[in-house]
Amino acid sequence: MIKLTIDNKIVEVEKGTTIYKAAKKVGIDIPVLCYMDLADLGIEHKPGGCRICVVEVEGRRNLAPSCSTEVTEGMVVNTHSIRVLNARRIVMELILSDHPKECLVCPKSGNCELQSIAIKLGIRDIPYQEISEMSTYRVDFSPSIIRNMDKCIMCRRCETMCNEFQTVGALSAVNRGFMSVVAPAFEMDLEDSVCTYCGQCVAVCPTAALTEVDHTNKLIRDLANPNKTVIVQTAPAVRAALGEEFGLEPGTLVTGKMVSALRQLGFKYVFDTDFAADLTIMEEGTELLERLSKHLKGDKNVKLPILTSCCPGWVNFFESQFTDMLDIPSTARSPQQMFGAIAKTYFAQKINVKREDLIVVSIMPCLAKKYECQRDEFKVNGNPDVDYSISTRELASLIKRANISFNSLQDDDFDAPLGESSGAGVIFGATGGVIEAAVRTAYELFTGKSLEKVDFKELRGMEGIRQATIDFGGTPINIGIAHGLGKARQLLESIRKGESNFHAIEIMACPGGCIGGGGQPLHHGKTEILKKRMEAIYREDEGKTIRKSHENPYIIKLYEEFLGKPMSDKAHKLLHTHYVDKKKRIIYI
Amino acid sequence: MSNIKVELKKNQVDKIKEICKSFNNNPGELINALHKVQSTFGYLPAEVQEVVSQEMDVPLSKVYGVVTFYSFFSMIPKGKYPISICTGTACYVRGAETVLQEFKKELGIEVGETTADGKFSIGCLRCVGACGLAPVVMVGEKTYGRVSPEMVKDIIKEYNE
Amino acid sequence: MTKLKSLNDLRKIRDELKSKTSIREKGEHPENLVQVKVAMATCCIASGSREVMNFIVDELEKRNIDAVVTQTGCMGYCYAEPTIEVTIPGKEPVVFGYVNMKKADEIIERYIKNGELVDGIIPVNYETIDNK
Amino acid sequence: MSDYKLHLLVCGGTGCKASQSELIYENLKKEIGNEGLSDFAQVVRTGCFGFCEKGPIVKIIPDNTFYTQVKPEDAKEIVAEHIVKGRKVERLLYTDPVAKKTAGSTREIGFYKKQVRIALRNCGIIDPENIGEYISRDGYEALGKVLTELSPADTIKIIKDSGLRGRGGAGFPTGLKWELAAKSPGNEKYVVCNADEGDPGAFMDRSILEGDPHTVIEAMAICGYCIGADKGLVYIRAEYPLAIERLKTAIKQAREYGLLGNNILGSKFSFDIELRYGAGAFVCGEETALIHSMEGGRGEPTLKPPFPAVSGYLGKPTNVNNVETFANIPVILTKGAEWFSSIGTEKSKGTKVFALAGKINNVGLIEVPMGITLREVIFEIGGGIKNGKKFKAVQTGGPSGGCLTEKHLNIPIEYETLVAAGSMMGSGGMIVMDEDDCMVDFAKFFLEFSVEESCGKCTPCRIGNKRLHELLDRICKGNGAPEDIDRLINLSYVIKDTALCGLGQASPNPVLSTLEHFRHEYDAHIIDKKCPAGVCKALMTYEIVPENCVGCTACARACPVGAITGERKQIHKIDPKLCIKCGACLERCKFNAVIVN
Repeated sequence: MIKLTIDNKIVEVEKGTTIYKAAKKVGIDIPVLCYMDLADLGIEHKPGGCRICVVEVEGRRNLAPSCSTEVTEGMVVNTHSIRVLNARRIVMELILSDHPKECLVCPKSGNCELQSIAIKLGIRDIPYQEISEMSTYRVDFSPSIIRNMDKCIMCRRCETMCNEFQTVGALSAVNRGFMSVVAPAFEMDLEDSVCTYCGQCVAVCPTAALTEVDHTNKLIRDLANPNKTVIVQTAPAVRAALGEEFGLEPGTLVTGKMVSALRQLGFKYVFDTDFAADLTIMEEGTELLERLSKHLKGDKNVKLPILTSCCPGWVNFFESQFTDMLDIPSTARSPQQMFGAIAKTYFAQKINVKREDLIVVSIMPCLAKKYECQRDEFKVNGNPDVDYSISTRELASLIKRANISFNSLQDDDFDAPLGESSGAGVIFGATGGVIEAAVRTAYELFTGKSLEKVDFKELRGMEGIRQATIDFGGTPINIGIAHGLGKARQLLESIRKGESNFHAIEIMACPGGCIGGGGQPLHHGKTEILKKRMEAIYREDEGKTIRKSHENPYIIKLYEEFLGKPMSDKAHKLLHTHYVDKKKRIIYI
Repeated sequence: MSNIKVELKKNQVDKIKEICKSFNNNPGELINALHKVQSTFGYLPAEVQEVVSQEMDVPLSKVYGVVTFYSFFSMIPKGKYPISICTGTACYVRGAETVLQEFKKELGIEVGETTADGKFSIGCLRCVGACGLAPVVMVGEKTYGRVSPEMVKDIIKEYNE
Repeated sequence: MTKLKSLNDLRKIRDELKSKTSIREKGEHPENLVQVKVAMATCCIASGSREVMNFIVDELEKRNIDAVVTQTGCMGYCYAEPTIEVTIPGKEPVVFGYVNMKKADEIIERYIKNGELVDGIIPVNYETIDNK
Repeated sequence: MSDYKLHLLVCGGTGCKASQSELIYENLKKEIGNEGLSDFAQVVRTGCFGFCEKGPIVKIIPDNTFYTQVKPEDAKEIVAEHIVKGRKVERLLYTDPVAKKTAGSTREIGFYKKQVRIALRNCGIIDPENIGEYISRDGYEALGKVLTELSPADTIKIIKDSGLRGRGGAGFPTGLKWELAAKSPGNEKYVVCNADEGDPGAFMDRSILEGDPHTVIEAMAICGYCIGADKGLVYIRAEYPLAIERLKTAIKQAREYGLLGNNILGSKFSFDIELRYGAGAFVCGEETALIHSMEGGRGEPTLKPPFPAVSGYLGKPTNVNNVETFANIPVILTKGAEWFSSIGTEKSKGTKVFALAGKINNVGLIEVPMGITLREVIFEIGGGIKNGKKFKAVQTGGPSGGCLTEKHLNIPIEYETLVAAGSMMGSGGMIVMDEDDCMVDFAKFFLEFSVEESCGKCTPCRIGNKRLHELLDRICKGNGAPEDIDRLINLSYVIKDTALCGLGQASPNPVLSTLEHFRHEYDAHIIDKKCPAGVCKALMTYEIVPENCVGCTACARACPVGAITGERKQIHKIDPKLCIKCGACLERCKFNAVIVN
């Protein structure tokens, strides 16, 4: 243990602790900006670049960055001497001198870390603005993410997420000195880069340099259009996080309030993506069983393991980085797209609305979904199955805009027929959930026996890569799970080398699965929030009477009335897709 | 971003691959490989960087990040006669700045640009170590010492015939 | 080149090579060394001064005497060519005339090594070319 | 074959090569061949003699004749006169600018008189492409001795006892640095030679690598033996093609001789060296940035600790020294710690190489014992100020250093004294300024450099230096306000206090030191809107003195913007609103009628 003094308080901490963490232990909150500690994800980002967190250490020539300076025995630290306060203010003024002053209309206003620190430091003036040149860049609009690098403060968090955590490598620091910035290669459009739109860069950006494409105004216009029938689907992870935007404890389930709010906003039908998740299990589970039985019969050409395909960030990832393995993932569309396809056919017929007059909106914890619903494969004569996707954050903003007192709303129920779901559909929102849902169904279909217990705790957790073997009535089935694309890469590389013996693998691009999606309320580095959301998801599952997808009566009815059976021709046309080699597209800019 | 598009021929791609291979496609040797590639092609257009990125298994954004970090690397082809003005301190105090201005005026281009006919480009470098000859100008491999603004016209003329 | 296998190998080739460059440093501090200047104008060369110079350099080397041998222009004693000027540290320069190989050998053995004066000294009433 | 009786050393350094020294070399060889003296006289291409101002240089051994500013066509005369007839070519001899006397040998040249050459001991003496010449001058003796007779700890002790400190800038004790790396656990360690000399106006390292590459190789191997590394890397600027070539040749020869490779000189020690090229980033002189660059990435510095000695190249313990530091090692080991520590002062031992440049008569590379005064360097070695102008300031330490003035001329050159005076040793750039230099403009020049070379990682350096530069620019343009001075000072101190690496921490030094010593020049720019040295264009006004004007119209015709009016034979006038201060009228006027204020 090491003993030191911080602001006259004696602190004892373990060797290797930073001044910042030691101070925190005694309630001294040193402001940090570029620093980011995602402890549960194994990422501590401390480039020591912003210099906001500097403190005075006795006997040291210059000020020390507290985020990355380790404590030493007998160290005497002052976090608010005149020298420190002056330096911190000047550093902040410098950052602001190269930052647009348009806070009033900035999408991050009120939720901006730069703004919070400016307030905390009492900045009232930015001197010499008239002679201060700003580093400015072209604004880059992609289907999911907007890059406005004028607002970049070079904290480099996005670079860490994109490279170290996700291993996507779309973003890197480029240029040097005053014009240095984080950007894709050649400062090309994100759309032309290897970006997967996972949105983890957006999730950690302290300013509005990286934000989502906002569809709320479009939605308001559509809702007001009497000629359109606007329906909505909500993803499982949204209900476990939306409450945070209204000051509720992380992990509070707000399913009923959310449905109520959506109805108040004017949606004609409020449906649940969980219904489509059940549908996904029917298709993907059947595909798994088909491949499995061929494999067990000794067919050498069958591709195993089967990889889940519900996560659009993950789909983008393998389409651009593992183009030699495009035939391994399941061909099942994601729940969002299955929902859209069913809504604009089966449901549209039911309510007798023309396809082009039906607008399907999705509420997603995800930014890649915005891109996914724009893919050509998911359009019929140019009309998309899902018209657009808005994030959890956008929904919260919309609810606030509409004067809806969210916390005092009465619970409400989803509409039928696309609002009913099993617990299996719910757990899609957490890492391991898709595969657990699949196991619940596949086990019963494979063995013909009923499961005694539906909870597969061995598949749950926050470990980046997990594996388990499930006994399918004497046949051991090896399951792999990865969340975060960096972990996915590890699994894929082992498959490529032929070292893997998995039968099925679930992959989610975001940490913790969809609950940690790029469209969720910002966790500002508090990764314990992800765990709380996860617990909420499993609570919702436990509360359901139906826990297995194939027992969802509306799913059964959908197959009877419309699709026939899983993997039927019609199901193929509406619920399956194919993958494209995006490397070809990326080569030429 | 460079708007110059270059189509690589197969033998050019092979050449880049060969260079990368001579460094065992080791990402740690990225900078050495880029040096070699630039000395072969004269500059590092986007397409060339893409091949390097794929061969050495370094994300393209990172290759670009490295290329834009180091002033030695260029994404714009230099002129047939690249003019480099030393702006090291020794040359600066002996008037390199006025010489540079004169070159810019005479050629009508800025530092880092190439004349429309592709003949000349202007670059600055920090100290060639010929401080005794300050201010120093290099045109290609040839060094001109004790250059005065008056000499600029004649130097350009030498290459314009 | 066969690889050097030990410090002794290294020292051996160093000693072999030493004379090749030792001359370059000797010039830096000639006042501590025996200096020999060989007059080397056309007239001197005609009378064999280059051969004498070669002889002196090689002999000094062989006899392990640290000395600097340089050339200089005509000393003006054309009647006595070849002429050489020898300066032993701490002593006045002495000029010898009619220096052939045999004489050179005598100068090295007796004057340079032992400080004994030998025949052939030209009286000192001239200035060396460097003092002009 | 007997040894050559005469050696003609031709400088093959970059500076002299730029003025055709290669052709001089060829011509001398040819002429000697023509005279039939090829067995008698040898022409050698050596490294830099240091006296670049007077290059190209040819030195004749053993009579130590020093020919300066030699042209290729002079080769014939040199051979015909000097080599054949022993007569010096008077017109090529160096003339002392003060005494107005020609110098027959190097010993009579002021430039060399006070120099003590340790790091440069072989530069200008041996052929750098011939390992034999290096060995003949006790080359690799130190390595052999260390491998055969000394333990790593003994060797480190000698280096520690010698008092050698890093010559790259900060002056960290070299022995201590080695000890840290030696004690760091790990089987895989690296020795790195920092040859990324980015300081504008400094070329010490390049000259050593060009003139004596083996000394660096030998020292790196010794370091490898001491810290337990079998691999060395030289991080060298790609802008130094000649140094790279010579180093490559030297490495190849050392391998052939078994002085690099496995079981060197029959010992158990193996060591080899690879090159890594820098690509034009000043910040890569900082050791953590250098390591990231060697790993193939952007050369951005990271926080220390961990120090490279613990976690450096590829995360392994790494010892980084600069070229000049290494160049001292072999001599210390052959001549002993005591010998080395007898040179210099109490805290700064040995010598330091400086690149002397600017408004000085003898521009060049010098090596002087620590403790010598700036006055001796500038006025004796440097031969005083060019064109008889008045000395104003000397900048040491490059963009990271500060300006020293008249009152500092008698302070001894040591690490501590220079810092105390507001500058630093740095890597060895020394730029002399005279009365015609504007100190505000000079500070701006260095800030411009720091802005350009900032890696962009930390706020104070990325944005702070930019703002400093903008403030200086506005002062130079005549738009400065009195409060700008306070802002400059406060901003400078905060940048020093908060920047991530040495580059940022030192970048405001030129501003602070010029503010301290030349505050009046700042005031003149801000308050009187005048540039006393007449450098800042925006603050100059051109006027025509009516008494001198004869109305010849030459100035009016020369003016590119038509700012000058006046009839033939009438007094002309300059309209200050139109004048762009190009100076064309001043140049054209034959009657001293145009003046600049």
